Amino acid sequence: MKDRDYKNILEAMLFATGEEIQPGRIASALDIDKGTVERLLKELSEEYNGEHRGIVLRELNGSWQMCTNPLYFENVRLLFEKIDNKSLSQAAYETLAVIAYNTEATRAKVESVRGVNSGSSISTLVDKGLIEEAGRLDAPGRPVVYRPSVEFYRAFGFRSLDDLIPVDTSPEGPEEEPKVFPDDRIPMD
Amino acid sequence: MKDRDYKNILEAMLFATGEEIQPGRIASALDIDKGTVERLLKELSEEYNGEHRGIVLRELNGSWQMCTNPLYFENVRLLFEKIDNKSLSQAAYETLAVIAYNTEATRAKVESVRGVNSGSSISTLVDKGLIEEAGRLDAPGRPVVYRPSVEFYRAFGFRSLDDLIPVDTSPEGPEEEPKVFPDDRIPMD
Amino acid sequence: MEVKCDLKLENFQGPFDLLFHLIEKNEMDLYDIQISEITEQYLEYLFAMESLNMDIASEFLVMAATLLHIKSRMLLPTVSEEEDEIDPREQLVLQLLEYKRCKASAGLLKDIHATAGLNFYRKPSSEDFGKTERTYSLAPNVLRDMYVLICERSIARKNLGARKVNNILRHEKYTVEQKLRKLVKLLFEKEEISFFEEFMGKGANRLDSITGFLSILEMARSRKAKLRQRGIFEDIIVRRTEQLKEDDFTDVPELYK
Repeated sequence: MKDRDYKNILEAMLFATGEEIQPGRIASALDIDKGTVERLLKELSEEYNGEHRGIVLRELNGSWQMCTNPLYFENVRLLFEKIDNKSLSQAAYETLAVIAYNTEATRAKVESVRGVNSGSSISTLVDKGLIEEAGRLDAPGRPVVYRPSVEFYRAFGFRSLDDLIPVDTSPEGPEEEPKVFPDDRIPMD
Repeated sequence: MKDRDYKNILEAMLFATGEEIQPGRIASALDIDKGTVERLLKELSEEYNGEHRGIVLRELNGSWQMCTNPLYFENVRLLFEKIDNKSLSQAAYETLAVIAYNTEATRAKVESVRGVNSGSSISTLVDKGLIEEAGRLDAPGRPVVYRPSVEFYRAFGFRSLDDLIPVDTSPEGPEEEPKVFPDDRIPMD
Repeated sequence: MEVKCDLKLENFQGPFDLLFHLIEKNEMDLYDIQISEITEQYLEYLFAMESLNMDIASEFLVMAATLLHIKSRMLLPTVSEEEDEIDPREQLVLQLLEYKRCKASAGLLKDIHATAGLNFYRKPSSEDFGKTERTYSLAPNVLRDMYVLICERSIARKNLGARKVNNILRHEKYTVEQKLRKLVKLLFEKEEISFFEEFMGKGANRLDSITGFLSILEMARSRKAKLRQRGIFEDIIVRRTEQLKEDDFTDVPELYK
């Protein structure tokens, strides 16, 4: 086998383990000399550095580890930071809309407007930090009331809920919301 | 910036995240065109393949992920103590087949094709991360719809569901086939 | 007949799988299954399992019932001479074909699974890339559009619900009234009528049958007719009583007001 082939294998091994790995362990896996492994690792490391590759090799106390090239840390950070709209599902977006446009809402309220179970959407939004609990309603079962959180204002660039684009429809009209869960499934035709 | 620079950044990003990334997310982090990102990813992928590199890129249902080159599977495996037995039960493969070949399916659909209760197979596949919930059907009981997850594409080496090989089960040769289902897929109802 | 029980029920994924086994063993054409033979063998199989005190999953029993049903329908003389008479086996064949496809695809997936996935992946890096502030960039107009959409859907849903209930009530009331008047007229012509003939015959839809049935019940309840049926699923003979007047039910009965 040529050096190139060994270097490719080393690349695969270092990538797969993720952690630091001792040249001796590689040597015994490949059944070659430990000194050769060390030479190949050094050469590979120089190749990565010379080409400003995205990955680099780091030597720590005689062990080797594959890492991200610090040159690109800023870019990687941006990748982790920017989470686009697609990360919110349609269901989560809808749930968020009901809560925001009503200033706050219970799960039952969200479900009565959307017409579908919204428990998991609410959990998602709480997990993502876009809504937060705002106390409990003084009603049977003492349901939790949710409101938009600070993260919500940041994500939309709002100073307050007054920045919401107005809408002229209301799901219930001026009257009290119905007690019965709306149901599409009336039998017969 | 040159293509080479971008490719190095892509390499850093794919290495750092470890997981699959959508080109759109990279594009918004780098503030460049999504089409450009896709072109660069394809080129980088070809470079890796052409040089028999230890790392390769894989396209998974529109997202991209970095992983080791299958050429070196045996070498890398030597570093690890044991590899989990990944094989599934016949029931799980059948359930997965119904879901994958129909793009998505409810439990009732799976059971109507298999003729047996399939709840535990579905749970197994969800636990193994091979299928995931894709919402609920607008039908009585609002049943959960399941679809193949990214892990499915990873485990089977598919880029998309188009990679599924159509099955021909006609006993008397192809001329008998159109009689029942003109489509090669298992029909949805 | 000798029952060979070298295979266990658990070896089969379900009734479809067992049927396949039997069809293949007998070298039968899937499109022309000999139902009598297959049913017999299938039942023998279940009996053998039972004699070994093995649990038989309910799906296998349901299939047994289905096979017996098909068999009985195959034995019945064909009612019409028309060529497009549906073969009682059709549904079963379609299901078997679909399952066959499923089994083949499962085998394919299994093979692919065994050879694919020779890649190793890594976990996200734990390196410190600097302080990150997770921010979403969400669009206010999307939020507005979503809300408008939900409101519209909510209103539509309520209207639809209200309309449906009204329609059903109106429709049912109207048709039961109609059926009652038709019944009175018929009973003064014939004294005794057949429910099947009048309300389930040619041209009668499901609603006709249901409202017709409601109207004979209403008549029986008000003792203006007597109902007679020889057995379950048999025809119901409606016979008027002394109490039936020709101008009865010209008003809406109390029940449907």
